[in-house]
Amino acid sequence: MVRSVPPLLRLLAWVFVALSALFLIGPLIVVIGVSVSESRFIAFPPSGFSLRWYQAVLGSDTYLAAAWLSLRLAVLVTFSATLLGGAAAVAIHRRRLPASEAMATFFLSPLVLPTIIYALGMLMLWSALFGPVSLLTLWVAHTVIAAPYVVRTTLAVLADSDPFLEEAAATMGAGRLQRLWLVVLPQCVPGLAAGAFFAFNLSFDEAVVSLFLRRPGLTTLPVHIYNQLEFSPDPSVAAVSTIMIAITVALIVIIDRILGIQKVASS
Amino acid sequence: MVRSVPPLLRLLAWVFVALSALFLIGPLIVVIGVSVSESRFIAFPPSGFSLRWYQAVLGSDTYLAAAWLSLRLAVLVTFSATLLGGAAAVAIHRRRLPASEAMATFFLSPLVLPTIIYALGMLMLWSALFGPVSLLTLWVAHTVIAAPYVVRTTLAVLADSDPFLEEAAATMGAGRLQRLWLVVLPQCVPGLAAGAFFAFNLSFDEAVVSLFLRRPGLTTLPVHIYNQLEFSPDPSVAAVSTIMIAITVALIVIIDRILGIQKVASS
Amino acid sequence: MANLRLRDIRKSFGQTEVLHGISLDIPSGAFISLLGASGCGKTTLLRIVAGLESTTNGTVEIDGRDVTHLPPEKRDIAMMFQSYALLPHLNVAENVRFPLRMRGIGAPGEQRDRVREALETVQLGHLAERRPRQLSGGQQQRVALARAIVSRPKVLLLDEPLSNLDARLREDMHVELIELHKRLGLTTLFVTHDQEEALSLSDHIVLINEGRVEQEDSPTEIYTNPATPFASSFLGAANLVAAVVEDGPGGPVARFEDGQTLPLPEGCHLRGPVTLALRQEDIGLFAADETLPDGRATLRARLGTRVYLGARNRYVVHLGDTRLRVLSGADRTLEDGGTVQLGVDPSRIRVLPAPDG
Amino acid sequence: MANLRLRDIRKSFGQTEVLHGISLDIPSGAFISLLGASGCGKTTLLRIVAGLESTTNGTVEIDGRDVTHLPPEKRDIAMMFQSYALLPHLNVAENVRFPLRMRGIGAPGEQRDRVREALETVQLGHLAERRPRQLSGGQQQRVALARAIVSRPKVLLLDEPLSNLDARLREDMHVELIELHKRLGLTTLFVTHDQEEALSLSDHIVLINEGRVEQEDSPTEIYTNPATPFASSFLGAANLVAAVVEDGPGGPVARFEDGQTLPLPEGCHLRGPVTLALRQEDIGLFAADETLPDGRATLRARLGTRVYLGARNRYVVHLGDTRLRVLSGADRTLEDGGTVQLGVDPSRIRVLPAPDG
Repeated sequence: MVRSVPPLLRLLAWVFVALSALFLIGPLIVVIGVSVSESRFIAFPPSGFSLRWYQAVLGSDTYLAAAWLSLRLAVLVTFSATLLGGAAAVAIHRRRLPASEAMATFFLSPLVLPTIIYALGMLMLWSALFGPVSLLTLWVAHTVIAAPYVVRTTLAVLADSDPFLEEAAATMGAGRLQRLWLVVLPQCVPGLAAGAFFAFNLSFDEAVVSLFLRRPGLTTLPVHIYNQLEFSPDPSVAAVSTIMIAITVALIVIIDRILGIQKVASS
Repeated sequence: MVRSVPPLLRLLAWVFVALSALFLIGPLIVVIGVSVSESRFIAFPPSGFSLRWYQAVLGSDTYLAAAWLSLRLAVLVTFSATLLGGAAAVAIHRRRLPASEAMATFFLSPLVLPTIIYALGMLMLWSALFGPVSLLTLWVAHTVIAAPYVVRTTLAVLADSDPFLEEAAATMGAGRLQRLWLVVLPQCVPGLAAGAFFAFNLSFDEAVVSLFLRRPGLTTLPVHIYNQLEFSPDPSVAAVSTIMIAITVALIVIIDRILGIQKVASS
Repeated sequence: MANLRLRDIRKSFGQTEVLHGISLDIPSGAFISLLGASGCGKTTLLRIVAGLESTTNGTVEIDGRDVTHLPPEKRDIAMMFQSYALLPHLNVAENVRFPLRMRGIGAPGEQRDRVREALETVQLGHLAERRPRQLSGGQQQRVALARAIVSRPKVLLLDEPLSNLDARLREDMHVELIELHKRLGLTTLFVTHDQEEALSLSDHIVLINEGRVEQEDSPTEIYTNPATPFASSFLGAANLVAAVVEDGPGGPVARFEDGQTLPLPEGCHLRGPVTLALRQEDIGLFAADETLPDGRATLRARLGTRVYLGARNRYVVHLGDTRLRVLSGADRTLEDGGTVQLGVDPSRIRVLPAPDG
Repeated sequence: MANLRLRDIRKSFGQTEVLHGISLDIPSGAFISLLGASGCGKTTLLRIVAGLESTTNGTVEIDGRDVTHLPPEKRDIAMMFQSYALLPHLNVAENVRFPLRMRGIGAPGEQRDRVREALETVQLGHLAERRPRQLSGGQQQRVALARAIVSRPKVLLLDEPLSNLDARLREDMHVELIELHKRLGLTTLFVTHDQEEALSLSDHIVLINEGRVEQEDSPTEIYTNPATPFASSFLGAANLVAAVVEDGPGGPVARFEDGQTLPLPEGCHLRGPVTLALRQEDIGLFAADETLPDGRATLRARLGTRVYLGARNRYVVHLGDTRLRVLSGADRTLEDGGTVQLGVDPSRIRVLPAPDG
């Protein structure tokens, strides 16, 4: 196998690594820096060091209410997206959904879907069908966006698995439910875990749909951050952002401990 | 191979298909419906039929300016993300980037990155380093977000390709550049095409980063749509959204004609 | 341990019928091979016996009980898959114990004993705690075998279980499978495309060609008396030569396209165009001026390429426009390109109907 | 067509040295096999000749010119890969033409003629317009072969090119490769783990074991006179039996662990613990009360499992605690489990130093 890389490609690859390091990691570091600033204004580089903005966030009812809503929403979405997406993946893998090939293509859609247009349409559709939006609306919208990722990660795991395992279990006397529980589910676990992780993050961080579907009492954390920035920007926004980054990193560490990051990354 | 699906899973899979049909396709149909409404207000179901909002969009200098900016940006991002992401994929595939395993994991980041936090950090970082934001800022930010998708699609294609092709070409007398041009590039094409498609869409549709980095003269189409909705909502927004949906669909058809959607979907 | 009876099994996928009515009667404790090329339907037949595939027509009886419409988990069988199909999230002992758990055979303590015994049978007692992915291909194969025999199924089904092993390991496994079958006496149905494997292992071979039983007999019988050109070329890789049978002065003779003739055994009743099946090892090679041993008929042919095989040589010889392969001892080496005599014992010639007549 | 000379080739990957100084002198037009188990370093050696792998020490000379530090595209070689490595986006003719284009051999018209000729050599002229993925494995293998010979390279390198083909196709390809080599006379280096393939094809076999040349000789010589226990067991799968050589009244004898003795050929000068190499086909099986033909020494052994192979039987026999495999004709069948005599021609016994002495 060729291990060397043509110099031109190597140069471009390094440009990409440098760009990513600077402009993907950099912004996050800036946010973390601002969060421990003493200043009342959002400014970089930060002046002084204090944790006052963390105190402000943790003492703010609106922040806590928004965080609680976001957390409930993300957990609901993780659950529904993993359940439905996992089931759909098994059905697609076994070519039991109509036009499974087309379905697989279709599941690229979230990446292709103009979110802002989708959010607008969802608002109009829901209002026309069911009246005012609620947590249920956000749950449905996020599930529909997130489940395809679970489908993809689970399909990737299934593609690498032995297609004869379930049949083998049948010849060993395992009935339907036993096969589902003892063979199919364990096979899917790494894909489901990766998909669940994506679904949680996607819902927890999603801003556009939530922004369109907001109303008093239905303000998620990203929407609250956005409002705060628009109307009274201060480093508390950076503090809550840092907490959100920490949650994401913690989730990655947990998944790595349980499953090994390689399994998840490759799915 | 097992072809049957346990009834419970089949039921869940169908729930997902139904949900997707209603709440993924539904909103887009609503938008298209509203766009041909005669009414001056955004309302569904639409009243009457007219193309006046399309005329309004095509006659509006601000819409056209925003569309032109979005198009230029998307083309630039497609170019840079495909070039850098493709090169990085080859380098990662040949384990020539430091900690290639970790890199592969790292490239999940866009899906995990809280966009709103990233956008805030990018604004602060750029301002601190280079002063006012410009098209270049958006270009860099979108490239950093989009290139990982190119990396993933290209890696998927490379994983399926014969690792000995380039060596075989060398033993047949092909020099470095000939191998790059005649062997490596043709191998990567389906992945690059899929990645380019994602990069274009991602940049063309992206709203959050563009919203944070907006300033007069730097308003992309999604940002303009958002502004319009906030300040003077009318069905012209639906008309321009329909045009954007049409562009996406047209791109899918073109890619399907050239490469076959299967190749792209599976990468 | 039970007998297995198949009655007129037919199977269609869409418009294509892949099994055209197969009936088999397999006595208790027999080791039967289903032998055929890939795509001949042998695996489909095995899967029908397992209950993994439905039948379009016909019945499957195990031990006198009609199981045609029972799902696999309700049939008292065990099957070994080509890919081994070990459960990757369970260790070796848990894999082997799986059929006992599923079928509710024995208390936990007894299950553990049976697992240990089965693993010791395949000499893997020391690897009980390993995960399948930590094992070599040969070891995985043994775990799958242990898992298949642990529940003492009425019928043991083996789907090309040795095809992923290398030649040396396969040769060892042949001996072990024979010894295992002698000891346990499980009714066994073995699917393979490898004629040597079928000959080595079975009491009885069912040769399948395009969804039909081509010939069914003991290994010795099917090898020495193949009934059709297909059987001849599949078993033992015989040379098939077109000829015309005529009545000569001393009995029937076969005339080849180049005019040479070969006496045939007295018992040959076919006349007209036929196919002669001549095994590689039944043709003797002699120098052009040599005197042949008694009883051997002779043909003149041109010697082609020699392939050295160590213990033997394989020669390509040209009889007119027909290429024949001949195996001969390594002791004598003949000159390339010259004329040679082929010495054939008429009793070793199989005369078969020509393909189109 | 050119000679190839390797001088003290060493290769390390990290701390591990995989080639421990290999020197070879390959005359122009020879067909040389590098034979060894997987992981022995034979493929690394081939890749060093191709320039795909650098050397840690030593030189590679093609036609008297030192090419050690030239990249592969500057060496006048062609290589055939195990995976065939056909370019999937080019059709068959474009694939075969690729080396001519890259090396700038001939005008377009002449290139087309040479491509046509190469494809006809491998009998694939009719498939010139197909894409590689539309071809069977055997056809892809032929396209790769055509592509390797079209530029008439100075050295042709073949890396297990037949290992993905099934047995029947491989047997045919052996004959074709021998005939192709006779016609073109390209200096060829062939890597394989299959002893029969090496014996069949080569003028000369280089047996490699753990990065060293174990033995190097003509196929006949290396098969009949293996120099080490490794060579004996690798070539012809001989039985290796531990014994002690003593001086008996009539010359040297080998004493086995069960006390039986076997006379050895006069020329044997080793004494003390040795390994005897006895080929499967050199051991005769006789009933316990039978009189052996002249010149055969006899050993008493217990008969184990019989494996029927059609033309032959393979028996497992137990000589004390040692299991021997014996090939015998299918004509006679012996009873399982009884005592038999093994008849051995002393001149066929190879006496080799014991592994640890």
